[in-house]
Amino acid sequence: MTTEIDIQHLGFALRHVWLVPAFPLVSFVLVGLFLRPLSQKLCGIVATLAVFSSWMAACGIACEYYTLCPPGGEHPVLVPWAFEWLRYQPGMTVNVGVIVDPISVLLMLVVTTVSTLVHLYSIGYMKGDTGFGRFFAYLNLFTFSMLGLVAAPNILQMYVFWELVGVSSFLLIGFYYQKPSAVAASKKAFIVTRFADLGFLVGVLTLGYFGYTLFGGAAPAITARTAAHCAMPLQPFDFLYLTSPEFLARFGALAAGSTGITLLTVAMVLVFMGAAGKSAMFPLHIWLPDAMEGPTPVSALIHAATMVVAGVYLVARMFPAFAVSGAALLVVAYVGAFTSLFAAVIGTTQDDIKRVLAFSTLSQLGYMMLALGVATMESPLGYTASMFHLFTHACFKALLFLGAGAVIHAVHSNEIWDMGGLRKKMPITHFTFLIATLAISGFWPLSGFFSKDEILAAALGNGHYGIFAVALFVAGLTAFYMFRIYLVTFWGEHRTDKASHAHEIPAVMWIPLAILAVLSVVAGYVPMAKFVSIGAEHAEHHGINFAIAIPATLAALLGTGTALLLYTGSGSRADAIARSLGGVYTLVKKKFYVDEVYLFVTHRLIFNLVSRPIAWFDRTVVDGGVNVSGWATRASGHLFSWMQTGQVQSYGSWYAAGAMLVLLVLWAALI
Amino acid sequence: MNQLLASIAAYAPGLREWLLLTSVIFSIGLYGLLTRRNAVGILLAVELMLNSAALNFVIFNRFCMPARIDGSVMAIFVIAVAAAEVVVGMAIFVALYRYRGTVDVNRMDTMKDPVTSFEGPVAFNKEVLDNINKQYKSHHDH
Amino acid sequence: MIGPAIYTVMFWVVAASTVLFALAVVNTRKLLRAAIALMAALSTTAGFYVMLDAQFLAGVQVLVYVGGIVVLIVFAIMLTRSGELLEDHPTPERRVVGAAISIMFLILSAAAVWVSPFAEYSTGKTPPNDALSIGKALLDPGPGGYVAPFEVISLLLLAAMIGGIVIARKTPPPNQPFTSGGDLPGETDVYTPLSQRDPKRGGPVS
Amino acid sequence: MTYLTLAATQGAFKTVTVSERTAQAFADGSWILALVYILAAVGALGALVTVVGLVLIYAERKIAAHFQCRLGPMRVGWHGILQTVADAIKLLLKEDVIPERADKAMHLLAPFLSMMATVMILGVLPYSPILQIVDLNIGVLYVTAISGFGVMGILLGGWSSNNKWSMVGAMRAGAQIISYEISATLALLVVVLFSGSMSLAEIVQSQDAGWWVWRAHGVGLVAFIIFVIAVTAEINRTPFDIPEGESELAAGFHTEYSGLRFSFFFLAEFINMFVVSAMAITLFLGGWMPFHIGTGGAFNGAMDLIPPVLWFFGKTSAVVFLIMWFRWTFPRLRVDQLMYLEWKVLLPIGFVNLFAAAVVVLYNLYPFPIIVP
Repeated sequence: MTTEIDIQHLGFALRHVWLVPAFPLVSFVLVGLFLRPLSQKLCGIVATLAVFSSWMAACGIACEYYTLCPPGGEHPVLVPWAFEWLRYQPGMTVNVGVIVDPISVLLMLVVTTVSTLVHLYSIGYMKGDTGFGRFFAYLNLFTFSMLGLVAAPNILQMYVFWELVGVSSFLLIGFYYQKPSAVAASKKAFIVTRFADLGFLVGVLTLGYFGYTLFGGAAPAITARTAAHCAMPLQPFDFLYLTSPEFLARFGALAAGSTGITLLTVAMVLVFMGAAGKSAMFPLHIWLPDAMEGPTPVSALIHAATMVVAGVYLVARMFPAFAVSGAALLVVAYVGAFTSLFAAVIGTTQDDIKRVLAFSTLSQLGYMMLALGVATMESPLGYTASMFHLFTHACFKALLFLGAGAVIHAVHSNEIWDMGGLRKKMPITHFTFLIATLAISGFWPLSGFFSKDEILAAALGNGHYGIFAVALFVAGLTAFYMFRIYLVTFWGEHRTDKASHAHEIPAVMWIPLAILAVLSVVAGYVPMAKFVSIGAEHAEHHGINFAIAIPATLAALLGTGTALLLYTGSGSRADAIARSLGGVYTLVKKKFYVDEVYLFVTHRLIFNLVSRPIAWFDRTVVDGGVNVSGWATRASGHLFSWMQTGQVQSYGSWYAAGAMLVLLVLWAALI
Repeated sequence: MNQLLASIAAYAPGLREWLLLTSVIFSIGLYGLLTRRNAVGILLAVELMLNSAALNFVIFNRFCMPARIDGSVMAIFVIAVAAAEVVVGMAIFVALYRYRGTVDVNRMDTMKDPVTSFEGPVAFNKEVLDNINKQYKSHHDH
Repeated sequence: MIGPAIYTVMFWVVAASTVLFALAVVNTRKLLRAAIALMAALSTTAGFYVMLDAQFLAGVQVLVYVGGIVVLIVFAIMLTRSGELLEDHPTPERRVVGAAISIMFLILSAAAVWVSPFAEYSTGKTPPNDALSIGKALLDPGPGGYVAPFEVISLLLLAAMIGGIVIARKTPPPNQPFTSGGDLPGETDVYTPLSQRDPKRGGPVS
Repeated sequence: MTYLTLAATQGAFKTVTVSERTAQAFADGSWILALVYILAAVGALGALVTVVGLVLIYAERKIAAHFQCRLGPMRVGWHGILQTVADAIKLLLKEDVIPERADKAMHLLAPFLSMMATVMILGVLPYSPILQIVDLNIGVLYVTAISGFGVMGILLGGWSSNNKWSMVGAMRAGAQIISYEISATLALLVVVLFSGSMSLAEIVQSQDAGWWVWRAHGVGLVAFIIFVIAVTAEINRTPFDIPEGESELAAGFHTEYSGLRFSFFFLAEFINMFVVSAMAITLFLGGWMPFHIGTGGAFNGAMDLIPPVLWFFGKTSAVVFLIMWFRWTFPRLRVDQLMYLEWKVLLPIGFVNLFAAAVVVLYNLYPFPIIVP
């Protein structure tokens, strides 16, 4: 059934959707320019209140949207507010606006929720830091950019906010800019994501170019269908147009040269390159573990819950195009599956608590990608599952990071071997961390169980047995490495003085933990399939499918058991296994030497073979040319310097003579 | 008698004679502008030129559009501009004299080479004052 | 018949004297004599204005030039001691160049005047060229009026006055050879003779 | 019935200047008559200069003496009445000394410039309706402009003497004259505003209904006072005689002059006093107009019987006496006080007064009609 929607008559929240990104923007300007020198407390409160206001606005939007289009029905795309931003020519305009559809509503909720809690937490975590105001200004900038990205109704706006998000991530990773490692990490993140965004940009331009040329044929039908939902007329860059069957049918028919690959696939793979950069898919994952140099709340907000899922969101947003391409979707699935396995394996050997969590994030992002990759328009369960996992993962991963932050705050170290026995010192942190660990490991009845379950079901249901096997194995690995850090951190003896003098965190920090813990428990009971869906068919919410739940739970139990076996009591058993594995262990511990490979390629190959010749060319040929022109100018100046006596009257003589000459010439020309 | 008067009146100036006159005055001013060594002298020459230009306005007004008075208005503007120019020019010369001890434009060549031609007021002024005294003496001796 | 004859004689006599005065302006070695010659040349120009039926303009010319500008120039000559010494003769090259250029200009403009076909009108009756009509033209905001240039000229005169005062102030403050000398807080108000100035900074020796 | 209307009804009154008569004569072709007119005008001017000079110098000495309870010159002629003539003869017979290092040409030119400026102004003054040499339609402007030559004469005289006192005196005089000229001009402009004309004859006629000094509702009076102060300074009379302050500068710009040339400067000063007084009465006190009270009546009729020329010279003498009176009433100002008085007192008052006058004229705030030619 089709819901009749008139864009002119919407509720307050939908009419003022721009409020969601506007609050953090205003707060960013306020805090960054005016409040920062005044008072730390004021900065924190204003910034947090602004994001909280955004959260309320997002809640309002969600309520109104699902009142308008009840769960279980069809969920049309609305663009209730937009304005013209760039006008290249008639029929080629780029608007800035806010899109409202299930996934953007979901993302808005996730972003504002996690952001609010992280802001609150940061008031405690960053207390006394000299860069307090700057930190909150950056956080607000990030929140604004992320919401702008989520709300983008066209791919160009998304690209702009995509880059803004990258900038704020860069700023926040390099927040402790006195530390060389933080500077290096921020540069690394920036350069890697920029490299990926190059692909994205080419993809955007490809889409835009063909979108524009095919606009006349495809647009009228789409416009007729969606005019009532949009505040501004349809434009070539709009997602509504780019993901419409009319456009995709035409675009999918174009082949890229004689390669046998369609242009659509090329464009989608390029777009996916951007998504992979932002979501840190292999081989562009190398920036994310280093990004943990930023303050821990930043890791929780940006590098676990929100920004890194932007890639997943982009793929979901463009999903119909990927689905039509097919090959591109396979790329997504295999890259996701591989990253998931790869990161999980590395995660089992790392000692830095935040790094383990970072690799866990990589792994889970791979999960979401593979879920998208296995979905099709006909059986879109993976799509829903991916969004579902995105949602639950945001809750428990933010919780994990904030808990890790609390521990780091108490122990002043990132190494898990510096901790130990913290469960008595920090009971709340311990309890919430345990909940999150259980949730990510996929134990019933916590949220991770349900979302993972759906992903596995989707993989199995669409016949991707290999991927299903990988996912199942990764589930076991996840349980193993999560319990590993949990046990080492909270159980056993105090290994250092710091750990023995640790204290429970203040209320302003544990309240967000508690809220997130509650969310991690209950998030799984949201009937996501009713809310988020794609295509005509609604994914069936199948309840607990024991054919999948039992192996998944078994895998989790196996991982947990192994961890318990190895990391309770003395650590000798773990060491023994590590020794017995030998080179393999070192390989994994060194993260498969990916960074080193990158360094080799960039420093040795590219530097010697490309950069040096170019530099030589620049210094001798280009600079030489410039120098020659400079020399020529000077020489000619020298030639005529006798005319420059420095005396007004000689200048006057030249002027008068020249003027008369000109007069004569003009006169001659006139006669 | 009337015959004589008539023959004299035959040489009554027309537009071309008037314009020729102003051209001559302007050329003389131009000559002064290019040859005078004293800055005040240059300003005098400029006044001559401005004056002939103002006169041209009135001449054209009188001969080419006698029904209007725009030429007179423009001449008044020229006079006002000349006044402003003299005020600023004279102020500059007085300040310059106080600072450098001379208004000889041949010495105003710091634009050419600041290192060799300008060493600062004291050294410069001694030289210039000596020069002035010498000239003053020679002028009154002969 | 007597009127035109007198007019003609007057024109040629006054024109000749004007040219003579102008030559004196550019050739006299004594600058003050040049200024007096300029005064004479400007006064005869006032006579030209009378001949051209612009009596008001003649009055303004004498008032502003003789009563103001020439007096100012004479003051400047006295203050810069330019009147006390004979100005050096210009170098022969400069004379030649100046003469060549000015004669070239004269030939050029005379030729232009001679060959140009001017549209001369003699309506026989000229409108009153007096203070009233000039004032009306100056303050007329409509098309053909001059109120905007008039205001701009007023501003120019004001700016010139202020600029002249600022530039010609007596004592240059330390480090600033030419600026507002003296009246600003922190600046010395004592005139420092040239011989006691710091050669590097222009201000008094500290 | 006012003088003008009376004269007009009787057909006896018609403003005719000498220049108009000369032009008429030329037009009629009567050469001789024209020549006679020209010569008469020149002769009259020369006689006027001589007589006024002699009378004023004598008056100055006598008035000064009587202010100081002295008798003054008593020997030559009755009550010393020929004393000035004797002095003049002495001056003419004296050796004309020119300093050796003076700029001779300029030294000779300076007194003539001063004299010329004065005499050229005498030519446009309306002594009576039928006694005026030229009536310029820019008369006021002309008078202001020509006085600039006087400044040039003084500056030249001071500079060419090659004497530091002369030079300082000349520069002081120059600065003083061009400063006070501004105030004097502002005061003149008030009358120009009221009468709507710059022709001196027309300005006099515009006062038919009342002299501007009181008819203009206060602004005229303020303008008159400013004018008298300013012109007193312009002619270097005490208390503004700083340019020639004997105690500081010997005799100021004419220290180095002697004989005939000195007498030119000297004479020019006195004639200047006469000229500025004449200007003051022409502009503010009705010129040759008789003194009337109300309209008609026997008093006015009796006043009308006195010839305009007598009115003119009588009023002028009164103002001259006023200026001479100043000399023995006020002490000499210092240079800074002089400049203070002009730039910070008279000039602002003059501007405000001019503005007020403009408002009065623009809104017709005075009950008498203006004569607009």
